[in-house]
Amino acid sequence: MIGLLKRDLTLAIRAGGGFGLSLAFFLIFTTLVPFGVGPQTAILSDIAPGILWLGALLACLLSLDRIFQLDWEDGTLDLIATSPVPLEGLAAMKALAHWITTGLPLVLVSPVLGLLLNLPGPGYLWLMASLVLGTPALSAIGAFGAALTVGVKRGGLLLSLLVLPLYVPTLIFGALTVARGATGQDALTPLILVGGITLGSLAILPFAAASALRVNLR
Amino acid sequence: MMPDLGTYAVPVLSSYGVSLILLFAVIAASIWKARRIRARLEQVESRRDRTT
Amino acid sequence: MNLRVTDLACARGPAQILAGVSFAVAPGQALILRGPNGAGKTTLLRTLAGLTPPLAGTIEADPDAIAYAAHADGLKSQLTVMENLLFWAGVFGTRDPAPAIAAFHLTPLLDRRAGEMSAGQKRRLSLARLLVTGRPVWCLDEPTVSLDAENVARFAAAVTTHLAAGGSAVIATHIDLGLPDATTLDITPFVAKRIRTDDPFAERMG
Amino acid sequence: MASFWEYANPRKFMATSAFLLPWTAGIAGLCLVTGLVWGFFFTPDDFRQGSTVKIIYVHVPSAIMAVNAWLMMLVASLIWVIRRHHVSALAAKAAAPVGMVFTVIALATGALWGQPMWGTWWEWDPRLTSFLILFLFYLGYMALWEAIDNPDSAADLTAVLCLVGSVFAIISRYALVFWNQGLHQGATLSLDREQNIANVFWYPLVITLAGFGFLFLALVLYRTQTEIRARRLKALIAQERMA
Repeated sequence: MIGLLKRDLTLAIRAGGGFGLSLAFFLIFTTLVPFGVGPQTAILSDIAPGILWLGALLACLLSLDRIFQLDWEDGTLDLIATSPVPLEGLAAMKALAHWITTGLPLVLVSPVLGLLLNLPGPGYLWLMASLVLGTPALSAIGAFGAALTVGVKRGGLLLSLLVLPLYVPTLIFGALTVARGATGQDALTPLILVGGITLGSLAILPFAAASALRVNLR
Repeated sequence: MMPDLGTYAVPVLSSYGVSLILLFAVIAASIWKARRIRARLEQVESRRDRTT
Repeated sequence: MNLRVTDLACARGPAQILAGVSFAVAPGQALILRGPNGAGKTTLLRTLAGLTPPLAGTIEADPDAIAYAAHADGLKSQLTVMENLLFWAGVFGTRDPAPAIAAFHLTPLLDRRAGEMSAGQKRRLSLARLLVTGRPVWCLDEPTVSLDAENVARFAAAVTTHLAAGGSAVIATHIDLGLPDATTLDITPFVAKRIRTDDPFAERMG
Repeated sequence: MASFWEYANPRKFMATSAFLLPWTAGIAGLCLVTGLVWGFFFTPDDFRQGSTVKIIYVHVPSAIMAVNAWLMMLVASLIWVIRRHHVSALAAKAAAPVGMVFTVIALATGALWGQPMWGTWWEWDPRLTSFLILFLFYLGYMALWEAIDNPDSAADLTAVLCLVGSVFAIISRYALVFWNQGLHQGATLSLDREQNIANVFWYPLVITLAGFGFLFLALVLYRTQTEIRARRLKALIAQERMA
């Protein structure tokens, strides 16, 4: 199972763009926001928590369809399904690899983008904390969606349609954590709820994803 | 004997209008699809009866 | 007995493809599946591998006995030959890839990335994967596609070694591999294409 | 007494539903006409909301049925996953568009009602927003059915989506309540007045509610028949291709 993770990470580095694309998207998205809403720093710092979370969420979404698609196309998925590795473990490892290549870099650059949007001082810690706790849920939910649509040709759009409604609670609690943290209110409660969603997703969704994969491999 | 809806005539009437239109739309769509599928199935079934 | 199949019916999607398939493969024995294109060889092998549940009948084999090799190579073009082999060795519990490398003459290619290799070279690598699985029953779907005569001989030698060690193989192929103790099974008599028997919509309704 | 599960057989279901359909459709029509006419023509205006209170007779029943339709799909999906009854999966498929239309009616009438009452077409109130998300769930569910060719695989995958989606829908509901509390209190919705609603408004509301319920039942029976025929058609065409 560690082998699966190592292979996915190697592939992400070798294929190029594994780490880079999502980060670049996050940067561009955040840069475009002031062009849309105007350069007033007061407005920007008001909406910064939501924008940063939304940008991270969309950046995550971009790379979801690659989670299982490549292994499906070249036959690796068939072979892994007949190997001793359980598909539940595969789904969990795939979600983890997706998080390391997408979620983790987003967490690390988010403070810089927070500066661009004039995020108020106390918000930075909450921003990183909420993203660290929340992005694993985004990857786990995304892996589930990718497992559902792996057999669908050009399933990217369908994948977004299925996954985005499932992202609602994570987005709400995540952005709320940052918004409250930035204005000095109690941010711990939504942060704990973000963590709860992540734990729940990690506990349940690998099983759902594995059952979807089995159906698709039949 | 239209009731006097007062200043709110537009929202009330359009609410009923929208609801009825949508309900009839889903009923009509169901009937249309049912007819289409039924006709095609009968066609295939009769083709099957002839060959067997 | 490494593998015994009794009265097996296989399906692909909503259709039954084969019915009444029975055979047994003893240790040291190879079974060659023959049949025209589209007869259902791939479906049978996928059922044996446990990917597709059987419609009826039984497959008696150790659950971890079967190594499956499909049409697709299942290789990652960004990884080198060695990395690909080590990955599969890790997945199946660490085994030494050296015999696999020797059997398919992969030593000169070890540092090449799979994406830079020819179709035949990729096929050799994907067949070498079978040796690192360490599983006794090989289920192979057209294993010699895009191999030249020399490498077909290497493959036949690898299968012979595997059989001599008590392994067995079920191979769908059109060419003569010259294997000892190989029985041939023509699946044409088992072809039974119809709506699957467990489909409740098969009977006519009002 | 025959076992309930006998109705999971397509032929048995076709016979039973053919018997039930005219009755449910008839009761639905009767209740809808009575309730809506009563509600529209013969109820007084509310002292505070004026004649807009009449919107309640389409808004509340469609909203309740929008949620119930999803619950019915959840139960049907569970039956399919556990007992593998094909009709159950097709019933879930048949219910989705009906549930989606109810959701759209609830949203549209809510906006039309909200405009004169709150001065805005749309309010990011938890209840309204959850219906918007419910609408998105319906869309995704139907799109997944359409996207997958093999009917049994489609049934399995949509059932898994329905189960996971239900869990997330419930979490979303609580998340939304939490979310909007933080922004502003209030924006209390009409539904909360149900407890102290006067009898003159209550009776026609109950009748329209029954009407919407029976309409849903009739439509699901009817559409499930269609789905069964479509499934049979698909099987036959596949067989002709194989021959």
